[in-house]
Amino acid sequence: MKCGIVVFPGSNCDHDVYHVLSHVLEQETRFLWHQETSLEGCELVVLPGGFSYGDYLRAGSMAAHSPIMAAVRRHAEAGGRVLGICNGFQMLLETGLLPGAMRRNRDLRFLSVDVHLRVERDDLTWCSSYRRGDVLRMPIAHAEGNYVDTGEALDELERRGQVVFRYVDAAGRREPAANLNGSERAIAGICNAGGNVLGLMPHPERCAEEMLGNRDGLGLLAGAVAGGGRVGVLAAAGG
Amino acid sequence: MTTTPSSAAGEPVVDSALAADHGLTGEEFGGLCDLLGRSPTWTELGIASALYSEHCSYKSSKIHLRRFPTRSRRVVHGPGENAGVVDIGHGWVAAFKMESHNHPSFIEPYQGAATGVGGILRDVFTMGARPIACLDSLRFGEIDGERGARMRHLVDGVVRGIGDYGNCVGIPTVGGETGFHPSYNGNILVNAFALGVCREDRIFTATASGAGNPILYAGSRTGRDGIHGATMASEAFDAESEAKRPTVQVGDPFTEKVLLEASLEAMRSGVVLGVQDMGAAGLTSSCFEMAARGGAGVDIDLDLVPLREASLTPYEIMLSESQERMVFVTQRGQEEAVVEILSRWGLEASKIGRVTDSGRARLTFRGRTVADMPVEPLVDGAPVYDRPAAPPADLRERQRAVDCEAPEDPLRALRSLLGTPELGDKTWIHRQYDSTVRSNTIIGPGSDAAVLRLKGTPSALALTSDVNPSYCWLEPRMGGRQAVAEAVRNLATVGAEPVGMTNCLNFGSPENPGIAWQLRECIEGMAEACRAFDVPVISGNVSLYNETEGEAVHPTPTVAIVGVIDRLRDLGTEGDLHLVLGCGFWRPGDRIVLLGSDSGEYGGSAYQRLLQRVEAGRPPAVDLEAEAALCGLLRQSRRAGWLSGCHDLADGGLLVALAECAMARGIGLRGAVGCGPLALFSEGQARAIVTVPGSRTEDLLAAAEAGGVPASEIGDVGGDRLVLDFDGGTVDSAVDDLRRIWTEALPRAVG
Amino acid sequence: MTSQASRHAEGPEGRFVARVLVYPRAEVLDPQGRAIEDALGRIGFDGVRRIRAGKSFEVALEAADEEQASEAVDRMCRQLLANPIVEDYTVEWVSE
Amino acid sequence: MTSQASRHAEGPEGRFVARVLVYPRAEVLDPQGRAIEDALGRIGFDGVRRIRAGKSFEVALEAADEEQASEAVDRMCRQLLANPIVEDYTVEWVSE
Ligand SMILES: Nc1ncnc2c1ncn2[C@@H]1O[C@H](COP(=O)(O)OP(=O)(O)O)[C@@H](O)[C@H]1O
Ligand SMILES: [Mg+2]
Repeated sequence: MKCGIVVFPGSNCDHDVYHVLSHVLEQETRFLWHQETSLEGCELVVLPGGFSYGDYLRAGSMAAHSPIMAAVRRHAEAGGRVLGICNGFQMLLETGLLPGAMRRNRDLRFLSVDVHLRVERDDLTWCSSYRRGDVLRMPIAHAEGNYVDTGEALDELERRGQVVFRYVDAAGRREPAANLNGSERAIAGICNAGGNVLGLMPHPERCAEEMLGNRDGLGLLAGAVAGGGRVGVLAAAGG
Repeated sequence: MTTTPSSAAGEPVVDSALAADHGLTGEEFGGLCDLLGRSPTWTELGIASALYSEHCSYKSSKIHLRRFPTRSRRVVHGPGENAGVVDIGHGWVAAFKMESHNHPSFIEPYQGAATGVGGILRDVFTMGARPIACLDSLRFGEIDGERGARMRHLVDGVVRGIGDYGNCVGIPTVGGETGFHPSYNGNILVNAFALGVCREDRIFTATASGAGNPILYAGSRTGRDGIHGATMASEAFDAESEAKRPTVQVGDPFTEKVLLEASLEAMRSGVVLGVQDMGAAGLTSSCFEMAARGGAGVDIDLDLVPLREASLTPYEIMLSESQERMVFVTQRGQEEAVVEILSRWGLEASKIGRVTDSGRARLTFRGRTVADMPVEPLVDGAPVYDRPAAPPADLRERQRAVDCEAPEDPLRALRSLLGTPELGDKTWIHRQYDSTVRSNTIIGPGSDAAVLRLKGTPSALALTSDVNPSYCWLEPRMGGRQAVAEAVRNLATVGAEPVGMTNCLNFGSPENPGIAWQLRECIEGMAEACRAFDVPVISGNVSLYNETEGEAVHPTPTVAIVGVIDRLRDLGTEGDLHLVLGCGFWRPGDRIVLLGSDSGEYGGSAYQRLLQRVEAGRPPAVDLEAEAALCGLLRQSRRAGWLSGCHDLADGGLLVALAECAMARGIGLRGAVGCGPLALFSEGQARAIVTVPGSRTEDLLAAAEAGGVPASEIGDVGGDRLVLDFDGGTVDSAVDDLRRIWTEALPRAVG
Repeated sequence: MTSQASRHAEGPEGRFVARVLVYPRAEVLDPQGRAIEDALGRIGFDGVRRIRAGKSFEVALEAADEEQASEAVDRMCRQLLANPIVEDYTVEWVSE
Repeated sequence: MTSQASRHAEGPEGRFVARVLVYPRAEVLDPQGRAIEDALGRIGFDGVRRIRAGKSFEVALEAADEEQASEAVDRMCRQLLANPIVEDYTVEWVSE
């Protein structure tokens, strides 16, 4: 699948995603400069982690206004796949492609640790390598990952099954202690109603190779390029 | 530009008193006047004082630094460049360096530490190398109780500062060390290390060459911040330092990140001849050092320097330490290509001058020549002092033999030690650092050495930083040796061959003969160890005057060594690399073997300092041959793939090391040793514990015997308790219990 | 989201200075405010009832007149300075 | 470091509300302000001359009288809310 990774000034996980898509999954992958206005035919667009524009003001707020974001929006609205990881997730919230917002982590400190995630949906292409209820281990590294939205909006999100990953303990239980950044409803990753736009705080690209001691993230990136075509939702798996 | 430079109206009259205020001795000032053939202008005085400062000139340490071995078949660039460079194989080189930011961090911990990281990263990427890892070595004073309030604030600020900067730039901090000791109550130490890699044919140096070639200024604008930082770092603290507060620089990691990307891209473009960052003493040191390296001169028009405030004077422009700024020299006529790259990254660039063959630095401002000075004599001819050195008057007292009492209850002693911030778990610190960005980290913080894979090669790099200031205070030469030995040993635990060393020498005032002696002795000890292990010193930094009102810090020669693991795969035959290379038990049933023998000194040990509350006697002897034998054995066993784990014995001794291995994953051990309760806490050097599957013990023991390394099987991994019989009793504790004490120690202490 | 233009300070040549205050919305948890309350309590300030922690921006801009200035600042707030999901903003005008 | 107590608003039972504004000192780099300036420029706000980015705290406290309230807030600023090395603060009093 033709993959594009958008590079903003301050992106710093762009090369890591590139490495996995290009060298591990052997996909045709290229970088897209934030000032470009076309996605050059990329079917999967990745907004990578990092500190775009220094994360000044609010994480992702300035990148949301980059020229390429108009193209990303069109791509998303046409059902194309968009994956936002960490800072990329924050951008998706700031552009409104995904609902909600981020606050600073509960203890107001940057958190760089491995967390456990429970897969809440397996009827999405993204999660085609996982089963619902699977518990994954992935690193997080962020200061603003404390997901929030209004009560009604959260209810709506749950009702539509847009919560894709939740912070849990190693046994898959929702425990307050496992929700380190304090996110509402332990939300770690969500998708849009169409399922073609996915954002998550943890870094699958940092745990996609055996040599690094953890391959739990490879499935997600494999899912991102699975299926082919422009369809982001798993071909009507009945759910 | 032939006018003789002069001070302008409103500028102070330069005389020896003003020179003294700038830290120049009468002799230095006289020499400067002779050199110029006249009295310096105000701007020239500022420039000379910066170049002659200890921080830039190394005037008190140069003579000792010559003791270090600096060459090996791998060294590409030794000391003298922004960072040293070594060959790491497969067509790659590594550039690395360590630098202190002690004084700024004491004044403003967050910005001080952050800009320390920024500075060391620039040192690395000016060489054309892409930074891939940082380490931080920190020393704080007492953090307990009322008196510790300020120190807790410093710990918090420093850790946030390091984290926020490195995290934003996207360079993982993969290790470091953190110590606490009252000698740092008035002067904390913040030493930052950065490592970068690049293809061997892509290395750059900071050289200005080719008369007529343009000099470009890039990055942040110049502000009034940090003026005289270099001079400040060369003075002891006193009440007046408070008044110097406005000199604190503020870092902007975002600008650093784009400067990093743009600089590397510009260097790849082929039109850049030389690059230099503006570090200590800002534009002054970058211009003078670049010109000196190229045997050239420079003409700079200070009106063209981008300023944050229009009112800056030439003096201030030359001495500002505003962060995130670089100077490029390009091929004549090709500067536009560089400007284009910089502006694509959103950076301002302006041509501020050109290279000349005059050998002089000529600066103009508003149509007036404000400085015209010979480059080479100011940079290389800065004064060098052989300061009087003599053992401190209280050395005897320090080294007096004291009886170390055996613990009545070794388990209680173990619990007390694990509950101190010194030996407690450092996760509270390093979880604020992104340690996995760039996706190379196989082993991050929390082990003996960090291990990073090198994408595209079969090999990996290992890195560690170490020093034991108490040992250095009691017996500097032994302490210097030990720092190097421990670092080499930490690398050996993961099977890495040391390829180069950098260091940061943190001491009190060299004008005190006792401290000059400590400096000399520590360096001598380090140099001995470097020679024994064949480790060249390729870069480093000296931070003197770390004292407040006559109270100097413990001598702290921080050592960072980088090692290479040639074939990473070979090490993983006993399990996943991250399990096998991290320190900690993971597979029940593995045999535990203790390598090395105890030498029996307790001076400066954690047990003595933290439990007996004394610091006296002789530190553990460092037998360089025994260390080399141990490290050779560890590397051999790693390469052979025999080991499922390894951890060296360091602070706290054998029992603490075993507890650390058990606490890592909550898996215990059952074992027995033939020593008494006190020896459980001895920090005798050249020792390590390794774990091996039963089928490998024979191989290991045979290799140990052949290598002359004492080895004894002391038990088996398994269960959830740490059970160890010793001569006279048994230590028996739930691992979880120890783990709780250990993990809570630091968070509790920092409140 | 009140934009109370209390006093427009007009500098030379239509130069205006706005002060934008951005606070977490009342119903949104303000972890920073809470942390400061706790810290103040620890260091012995006991009269403190509540702290709200927000951001403040001073925006100097040129505009043809008050109305344009006000309209521009309001747009800045909505487009960039505040995130309406979690934050409220107020605008005031200050003299230089 | 001016503490201009322009107007003390006294609520019921000696309750005061202070607004503390903390900005980077004039001579100190304000990277956030610069970044916002640039971003506003990119989005097309071209009248913007300068942005200063700071913090704002609303402190509700009880105190015996104005003077005590004022003194307490000033101490909070120096000890916790502002970092005098790189920041300046101002205190204003607001009605609830
Ligand atoms: N300031 C710090 N930054 C990052 N890692 C740290 C820091 N302090 C300690 N660590 C980590 O904690 C672990 C224990 O440190 P230390 O006791 O100094 O190790 P050793 O004795 O093996 O050199 C190491 O892995 C080290 O990298
Ligand atoms: Mg060790």
